[in-house]
Amino acid sequence: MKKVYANAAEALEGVLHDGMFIASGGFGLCGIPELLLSAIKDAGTKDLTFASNNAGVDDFGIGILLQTRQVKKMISSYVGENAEFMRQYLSGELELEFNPQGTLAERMRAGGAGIPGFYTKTGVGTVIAEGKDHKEFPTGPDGAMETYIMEEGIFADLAIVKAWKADETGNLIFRKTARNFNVPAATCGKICIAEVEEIVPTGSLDADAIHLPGIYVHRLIKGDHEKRIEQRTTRQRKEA
Amino acid sequence: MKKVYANAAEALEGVLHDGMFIASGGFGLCGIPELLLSAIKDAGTKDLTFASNNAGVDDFGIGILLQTRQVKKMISSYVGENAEFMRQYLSGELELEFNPQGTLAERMRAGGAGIPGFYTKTGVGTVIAEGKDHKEFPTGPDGAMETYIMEEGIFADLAIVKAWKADETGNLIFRKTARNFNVPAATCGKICIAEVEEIVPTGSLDADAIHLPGIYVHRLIKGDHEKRIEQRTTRQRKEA
Amino acid sequence: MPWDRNQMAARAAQELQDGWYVNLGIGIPTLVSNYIPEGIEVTLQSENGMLGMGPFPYEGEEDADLINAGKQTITELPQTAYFDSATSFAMIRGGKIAMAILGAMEVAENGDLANWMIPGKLVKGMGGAMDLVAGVGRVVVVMDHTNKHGDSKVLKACTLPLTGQSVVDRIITNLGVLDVVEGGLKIVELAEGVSEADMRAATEATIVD
Amino acid sequence: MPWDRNQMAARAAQELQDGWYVNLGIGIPTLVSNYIPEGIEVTLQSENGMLGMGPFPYEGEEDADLINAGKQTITELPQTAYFDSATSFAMIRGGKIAMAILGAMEVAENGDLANWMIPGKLVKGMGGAMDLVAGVGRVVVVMDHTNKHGDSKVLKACTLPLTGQSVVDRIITNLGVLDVVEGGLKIVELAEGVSEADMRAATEATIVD
Repeated sequence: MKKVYANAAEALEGVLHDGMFIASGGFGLCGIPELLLSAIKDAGTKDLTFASNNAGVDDFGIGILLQTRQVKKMISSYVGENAEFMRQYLSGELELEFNPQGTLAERMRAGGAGIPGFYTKTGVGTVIAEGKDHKEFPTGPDGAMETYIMEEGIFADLAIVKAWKADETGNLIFRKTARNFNVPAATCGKICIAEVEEIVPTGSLDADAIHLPGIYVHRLIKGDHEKRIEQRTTRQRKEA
Repeated sequence: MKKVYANAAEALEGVLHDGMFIASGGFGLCGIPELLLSAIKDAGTKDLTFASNNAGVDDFGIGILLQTRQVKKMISSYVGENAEFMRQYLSGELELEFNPQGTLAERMRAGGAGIPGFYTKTGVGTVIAEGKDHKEFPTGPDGAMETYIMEEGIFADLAIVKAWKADETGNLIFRKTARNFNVPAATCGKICIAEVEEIVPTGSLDADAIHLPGIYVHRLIKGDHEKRIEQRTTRQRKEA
Repeated sequence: MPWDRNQMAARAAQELQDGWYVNLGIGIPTLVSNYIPEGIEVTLQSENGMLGMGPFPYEGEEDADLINAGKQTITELPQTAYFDSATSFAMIRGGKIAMAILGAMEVAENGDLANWMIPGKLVKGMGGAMDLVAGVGRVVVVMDHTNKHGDSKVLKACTLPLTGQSVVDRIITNLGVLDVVEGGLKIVELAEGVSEADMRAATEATIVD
Repeated sequence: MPWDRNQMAARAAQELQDGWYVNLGIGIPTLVSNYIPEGIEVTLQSENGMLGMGPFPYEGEEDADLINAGKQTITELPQTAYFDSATSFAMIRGGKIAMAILGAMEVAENGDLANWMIPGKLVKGMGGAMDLVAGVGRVVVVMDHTNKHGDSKVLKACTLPLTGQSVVDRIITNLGVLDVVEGGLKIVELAEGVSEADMRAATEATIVD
């Protein structure tokens, strides 16, 4: 059962269809599946719904699919970096569902874990809670009742993620804060495609150090990543 | 803020009280917090409720606390290895709440994640579902409704876990299948105490390879572990 | 002649497909790993937190930190990955495991399964069985067709407390193979020397054509 | 004279306790890390998946894989641990973070907080703010007491969409420190040269004794 494909376009063959629901990893421009997003642009698939914490910038990440109007709806926690997004949203061309960041991450994990609904305090008493099931649990001091809202698991048609290293069976390792949404996103897709910087022979990864077991990864490509930095902040070296 | 204590008894000082609720890591006798269990026995704390996948064997693990009648109630998925357990249960001396293994693991994780309730298909239509909230979600083929039951998060007074290595800030690494319930159990205690085989200087663990960040670990001890094997199964070497 | 334990395991191994991640229960299902067909790569999950379960260790190489869900010492393979119990059951509950092959005390014609408890007798617990049957893609039961008293274990309705409701897809017994279909069970295959009449006689459940 | 941004950050840093895990928001809260008192060890969480956030990197040492929740390049420390976003918010929602220090547009006397949205204007999203205020042990707001029009941002009731309901414990502004208590706000401290009358005049919310 070969999981390794030659490139992003081949890995996406037979998977894409108009109107599909895609969960994407990444936080800001960090750890985003840039090659797969680019290939989805080339494929021209339309009316996409994306669950992704951010929407990229105008010319990178999901932003490139906004430019081509391939995105119908975004489920995100923060889209402030993207001017084209705002234009389309304010003109009504783009649907937007804001999720608190942790709710979005947990919704992806829940979908991947066969959990269609869970209760959280996040968003109680805010617009986020409107129309959602409310329920009290005795979690306060001395068993006092506290109010929670139900959030639903995300079940996506496809998950696209970016990792650092993979072995040939799809076991993945991420690097530093590029792990972020990639793990929960990977679990909530019917199919998951991962792009990585390096594919190593099976057996060369430490079995105790794998972040996402290969069972979650159906297809795999290696590619060259731009890995753009959004805000390059530095400090001065003290003079010797 | 020093997390490292000299031994299990010192680490438990000021934490134990009669009637408390303890979540314990381990699966069978693998990865159990044997030193802390032994110190709880010595402390004589009574009327304990344990959330633990198993109940140890008669003379090891939680079994030693059954011998001394320190346990009032077990929340477990499988207790078949423990004869004393069965005796106490059948005579009504011990309360028992069976949880499906995955439900128990998720209940611990949920408690640790601030999730007081979640829906699962596990146990629907069985005795496990009796008296629990039922709810339908459109997760079937073509959006067909499927029935789920609500399970509650576990919020324990204390979590006790066993890891392989720790650094001085409590970052933990587990070894092979000894990880098991230790991660979810650690997260669901108001206080978590970890026992490890080795404490290494902070900075010597790979930041990408930490299984449980130190934020979850309040107290830490290093000790010598028996690490008993429950069923020693082997195969024959082929003669050359 | 009805199949023996090894023949049942070999027949169950024919259910495996290349690339599948599979969970094998205790007993006859464990034997299935000895009969994985040539050219089929299967990764075994052990629900205590491992994918890529290897064989028993050589004597002297047992590792207390490396056991399977039956608490037996095992070994790892090149593709092995370890994870915690919450993650393990997240993948089980989330439908990532293609198939579970499990033993049973009783199976009913609607797919109900009972394999964890006999009221009034020793109660050991369901372990991960309820999670597996509720979560995995396909549930195959491997068991003797009748109990030691000769009573059918393939029933119109289970008499024991259920492990799962309408969860079984296929039943492999010493007499043959049955599928759970609309209206009852359908005979897929008969063991060599077992007639349809033998199968029907040993089966309390409705058999449909 | 009211406190400036750095003095507000320095005052907020006095809220820190040894051994705490803390999340600092964008803006003035970020400056708090410059004023951590001697002898107090604090571990900073970045909600995109990191505990033990270090300072900005030296020029040329930026790493695209290592950013904070404000998308700025940062560095790691010896105690750093990385994890995924679900785990990150599990610890936030689960109450493992002792304190969050956040900016705000408005705070109400009952602890309501608004800091994510101005209807009709550019909508960027709440990011992790709703999770933080709902989940962490203690929420401290650091902000200017009034907006650029001189209107109080410390209100009887928020006018903007809420980030969280009854979530704020303490408010640190350029004028001083207020606690959310039964019946309104209580003055804990006044900036040097700020009188109680100044504070009351700049505060729309009820101040209780």
